[in-house]
Amino acid sequence: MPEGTITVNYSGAVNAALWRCLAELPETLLYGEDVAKPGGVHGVTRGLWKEFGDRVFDTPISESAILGSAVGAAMMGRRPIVEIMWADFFLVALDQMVNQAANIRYVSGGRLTAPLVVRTQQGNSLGACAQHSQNLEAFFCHTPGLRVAMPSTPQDAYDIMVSAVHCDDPVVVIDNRTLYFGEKQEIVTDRPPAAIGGSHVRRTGPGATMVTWGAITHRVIEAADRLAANGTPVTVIETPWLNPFDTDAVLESVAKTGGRLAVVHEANTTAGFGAEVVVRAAEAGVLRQPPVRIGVPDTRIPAAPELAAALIPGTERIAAEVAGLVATG
Amino acid sequence: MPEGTITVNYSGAVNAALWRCLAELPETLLYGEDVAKPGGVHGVTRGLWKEFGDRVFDTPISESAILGSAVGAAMMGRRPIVEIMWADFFLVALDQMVNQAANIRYVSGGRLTAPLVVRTQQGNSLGACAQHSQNLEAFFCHTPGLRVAMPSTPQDAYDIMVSAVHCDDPVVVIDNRTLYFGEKQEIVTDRPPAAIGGSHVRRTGPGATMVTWGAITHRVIEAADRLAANGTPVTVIETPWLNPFDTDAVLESVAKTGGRLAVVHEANTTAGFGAEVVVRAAEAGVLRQPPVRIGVPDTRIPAAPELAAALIPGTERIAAEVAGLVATG
Amino acid sequence: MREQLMADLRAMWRIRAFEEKTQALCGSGDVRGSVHLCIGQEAGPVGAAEAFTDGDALFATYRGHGWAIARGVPLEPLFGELLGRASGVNGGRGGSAYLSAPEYGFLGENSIVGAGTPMAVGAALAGRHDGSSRLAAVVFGEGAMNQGAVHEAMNFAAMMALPVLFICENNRWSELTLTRDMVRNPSLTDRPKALGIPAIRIDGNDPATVRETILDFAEAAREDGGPAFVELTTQRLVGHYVGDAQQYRTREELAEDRRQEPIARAAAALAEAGVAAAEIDAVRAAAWAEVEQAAAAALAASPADVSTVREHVYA
Amino acid sequence: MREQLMADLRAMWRIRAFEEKTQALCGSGDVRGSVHLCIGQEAGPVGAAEAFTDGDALFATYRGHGWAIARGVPLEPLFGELLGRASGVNGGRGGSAYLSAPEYGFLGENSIVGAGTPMAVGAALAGRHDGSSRLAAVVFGEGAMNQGAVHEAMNFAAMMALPVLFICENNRWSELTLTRDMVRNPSLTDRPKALGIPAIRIDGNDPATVRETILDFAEAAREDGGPAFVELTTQRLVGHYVGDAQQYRTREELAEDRRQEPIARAAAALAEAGVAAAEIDAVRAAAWAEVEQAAAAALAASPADVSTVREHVYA
Ligand SMILES: Cc1ncc(C[n+]2csc(CCOP(=O)(O)OP(=O)(O)O)c2C)c(N)n1
Ligand SMILES: Cc1ncc(C[n+]2csc(CCOP(=O)(O)OP(=O)(O)O)c2C)c(N)n1
Ligand SMILES: [Mg+2]
Ligand SMILES: [Mg+2]
Repeated sequence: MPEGTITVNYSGAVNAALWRCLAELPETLLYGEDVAKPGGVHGVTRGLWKEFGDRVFDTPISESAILGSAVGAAMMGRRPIVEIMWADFFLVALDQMVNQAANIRYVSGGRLTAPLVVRTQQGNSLGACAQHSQNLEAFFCHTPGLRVAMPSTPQDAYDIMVSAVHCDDPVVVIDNRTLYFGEKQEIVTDRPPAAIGGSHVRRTGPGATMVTWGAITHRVIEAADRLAANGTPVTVIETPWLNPFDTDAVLESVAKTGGRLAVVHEANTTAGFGAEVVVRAAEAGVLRQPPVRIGVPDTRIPAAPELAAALIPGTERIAAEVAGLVATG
Repeated sequence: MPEGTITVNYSGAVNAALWRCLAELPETLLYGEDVAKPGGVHGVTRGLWKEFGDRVFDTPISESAILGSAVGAAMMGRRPIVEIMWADFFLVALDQMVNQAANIRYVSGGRLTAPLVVRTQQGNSLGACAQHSQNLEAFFCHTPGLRVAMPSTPQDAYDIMVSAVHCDDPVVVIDNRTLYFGEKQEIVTDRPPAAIGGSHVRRTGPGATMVTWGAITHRVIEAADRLAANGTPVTVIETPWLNPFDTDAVLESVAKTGGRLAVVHEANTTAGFGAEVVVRAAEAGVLRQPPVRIGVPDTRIPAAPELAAALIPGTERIAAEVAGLVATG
Repeated sequence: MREQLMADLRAMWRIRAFEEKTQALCGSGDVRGSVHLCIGQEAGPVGAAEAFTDGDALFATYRGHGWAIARGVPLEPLFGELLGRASGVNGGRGGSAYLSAPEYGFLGENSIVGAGTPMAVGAALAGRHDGSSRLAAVVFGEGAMNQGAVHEAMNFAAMMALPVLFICENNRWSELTLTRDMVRNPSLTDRPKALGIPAIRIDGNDPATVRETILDFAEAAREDGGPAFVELTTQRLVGHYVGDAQQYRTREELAEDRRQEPIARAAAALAEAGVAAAEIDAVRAAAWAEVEQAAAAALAASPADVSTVREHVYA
Repeated sequence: MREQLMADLRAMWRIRAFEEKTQALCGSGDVRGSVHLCIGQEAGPVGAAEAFTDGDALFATYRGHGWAIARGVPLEPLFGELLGRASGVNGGRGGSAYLSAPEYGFLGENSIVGAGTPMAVGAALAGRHDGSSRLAAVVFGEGAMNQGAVHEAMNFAAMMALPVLFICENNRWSELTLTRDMVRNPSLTDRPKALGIPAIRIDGNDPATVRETILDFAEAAREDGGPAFVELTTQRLVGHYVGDAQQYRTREELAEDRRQEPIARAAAALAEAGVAAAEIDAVRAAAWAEVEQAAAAALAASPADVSTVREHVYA
């Protein structure tokens, strides 16, 4: 293993990033339900309490207190990293994100700041119930003052956590638990913290531009590979940062791919962040064909895996819809 | 005053609708903070407690209990109408809307239902602070299972409340407090409850289609009148129901107005419901020009009226942006 | 006493066998997704069951299979739900952690900690106006006591004098964390008392104690109105969810828990009262026979119906 | 005592005059938007002020002008904020109900009932790690006691033994509703006590009692850590917001409130102690002179700066 790299799965990458931030930044704190002694309900924060002592601690089942205390601690110069175990649980305490954290810098004219990071994870996993399956990034993206990221690879999970902790804004970093125990990859860990933002071109091809984020990126890449195998290569842009969003990269690519744009996310389609991406392209005048949005149709998520699979976009559906798009014009 | 009409301002219209529902439907309840004895902090529910006794009551400052008890009562066959005094306050209790009310019918396959109405009001008013100024309709529109309406006239306020109370889905009816004490109008009150949904063509003209909802509709109409006076009449479609949304009416009109579409709302632009409206037109292929979205730029809302006015779309900005759109192509 | 205890043992074994079978079905991959078992906590639902009548409303948590069973929901559609079958109580839409069977007064599990409490308040409120004066009961864990909604719901019920039974199953653990480390005052009944709600902490492993207490409180709530709070001390003998390795628990703790758990205690008491071992064992066997049959039928049923997956979002 | 009471009267009059002037500025249309005055509640902030030192953090509500003033925020930038001036403590962005002045340890008002409580817990938590061991205090009304976040925050502080002072100003009203009708047990201190937090209800109209109590509690919190809860009984002599016609209050209640209110009481006590009426009246006059000057300066200042209205959303 070369110097400055480690080989880890996604969960290990988050753990390494948290370790680094706790080690390098004495003003960091890490807390949430089950994160300290038990090391997290998904094991992501394992070992950190042993290493960093009382800067890492377990909390009562009190999301308003978790988020609110993080806001208060951040206002006083700490950099709290807190966990909301499932994104669905934000909903008992969203006030602290939207009415509190998001306002602090703006209303005080920059005299107060709230540099906190909220780690969470979301989306459906096999058999998960409707209250543990939602994708809520659009709520945060519709809240000026908050930053939002949804990584999908160990390297991004690492880099984004480091950048988020160094960022002076409140940042919501949304994982997907189905990614935690994916294959191990070699990731670079010795780069200085990058500025937040940016995107990745995951595949290139003139057929269309597909924009996506989060765990579903892997299905989108699979779909793109199928399309390429069928002779219609398309471009895939992964935008792990939704705020700031790399609009320029998307617009440029759409222009280069015949004005054909598809956006794919696991969230409900209506009023999802996909709509925002499409509109930016429409406003910029780069669309030449009706765009394609692929998301969960507007239902709730049923528990039975077969039912959920009929709703959550799969590789096949994605490939078919984009093939239709490529065929236009 | 003809039979079956009353002359009321917006607040009086809501009051009359509530009165009718409480009188006609014994399963209704009406409660919330200050709604009963004091008649509501904006006076909208005045007189109802006196008339309907303990079906109308005041509650502690406990939004989770208000919404959650409404969900539970609705599951057991009541039709609770509850008030969340400001839409911003939903955020301490959004769980009961998104994780609970929205799921009940779907997950039980229709064996359970949650026919409740939540009355609220939102938006900026002179000098209101950042925590009392948000426009949050997009959150509800992104939650399948909920119905959403934002009336702007006494007649719609009346009709929509009656329809909402008769509707078997959970409905969020969002007023804007700056409308409550507008001028009195004659409204019809003896029609049977209408099905939810629909829209109004408020102005017609070939220059462009403007789609809007809520209090800002009045500014949009003013802007359209200015444009008409300048020789470029445009069509204004008011969509007081956002879910169900009258997509057909919008698409037809956009097609008839040269594929030119402008959407105007008071909410933050990014990931607002305006994006959804634009995308539906883009997906349908009816856009012929880059669309125009008009909303609050992505900031928080400052208290000083001059500052807020620099952010919230006014008649002039709306007219100017739409004039630019009409001039295209 | 003996008759009753035998009946209780029967009822507890039905739940225990259901849960153990469920665990096995998780292991075999037939049940997919997160499952929270109530193994060790059976005395609560069994003891409380008698207090409820038709028209009453019971709300539970993700750890609610036992309460559904105690309320009378048949085993086969419960298994069907866990297995994602069309025959499941919710046609596979609810799953283990969010199922409901309103025909049995089981208004549903809830996977948001504490969220059922205000809903139960609403069910009681409805009862004040629909002429039923129904009793509403809501079950939650001791960890949920730190959730704001629970505080709001208790105050709301107290203020309106609504007949709501708040049933707190204290199994000591909030997932992987000891709840006593998350509070300063370990006496949780002080909280409802501070809101003006009569509250008591009882041996939640003894169905008779549970029955007596809940019947009393339920009767009082029905008569005078007003909520009550019952804390049941108990323990889970298994992980928070199926698959939880429980590294956070000591061998000693688990051994002590096994000594306290209600089925072993009931069996021992019956033996002491002179009931033959064979008779006691027959109870277990009968429960298992019923459970196996129900599970087999559920396994044989057709899968959830994909063709209707978009229905029932709206009226 | 006399010296102290004179000083208290002075401090209370500064707040009273500020609020009365604000009310006038609402009437004249200079202050626009919702304003919540603390007229009648001045003894709380004045009595508590001494307990705070540099580095401590105070969080208040929309009814927080008095606390900002007691914490040392100068009157002119406070008026500036209410008037929407560039010279306002937040350049006009906060307004009457959401202003902050962190340089004075005033971490801000909050217009969401109860939301300041967990934030104060966080400020104390920060103090545990930044070497300051700061005391954090949060002020809220008695109506806020029914908000879930307040319960969560108190438990969190208790569990972590953080030095947080929960100061509950009990003016009896939640906007237009009597809070005692919204609870079953009117003794609100029972709630923190149930969480293991020492709590006391005191005469919030007597600055000396407030001072003594808060100093004691603050000292204890600083030394041993651990939160404390102080309920100040008081009254507002005005509406919930400026413009509230208060039809929900009886003449008798208001008359009784006027007998209890702290400034009249302090003045009477001083008179009884032999202080000349002229001396007492001079306090009022001095406060008014300072307030008028501050208001005039603020009125003369330039309006909020529209050119920067999009700045500071992000770092
Ligand atoms: C609002 C919310 N926060 C966190 C969780 C995650 N969670 C599920 S169960 C649980 C522990 C609950 O403990 P307790 O209330 O004692 O119930 P038990 O599981 O012991 O029956 C937690 C934290 C959740 N489901 N909802
Ligand atoms: C979460 C939330 N719910 C409701 C309101 C509306 N509201 C503002 S002040 C208030 C009454 C608060 O009463 P209390 O806590 O006693 O404080 P007081 O105004 O008497 O100082 C209410 C209900 C709010 N701002 N936030
Ligand atoms: Mg527990
Ligand atoms: Mg009060």
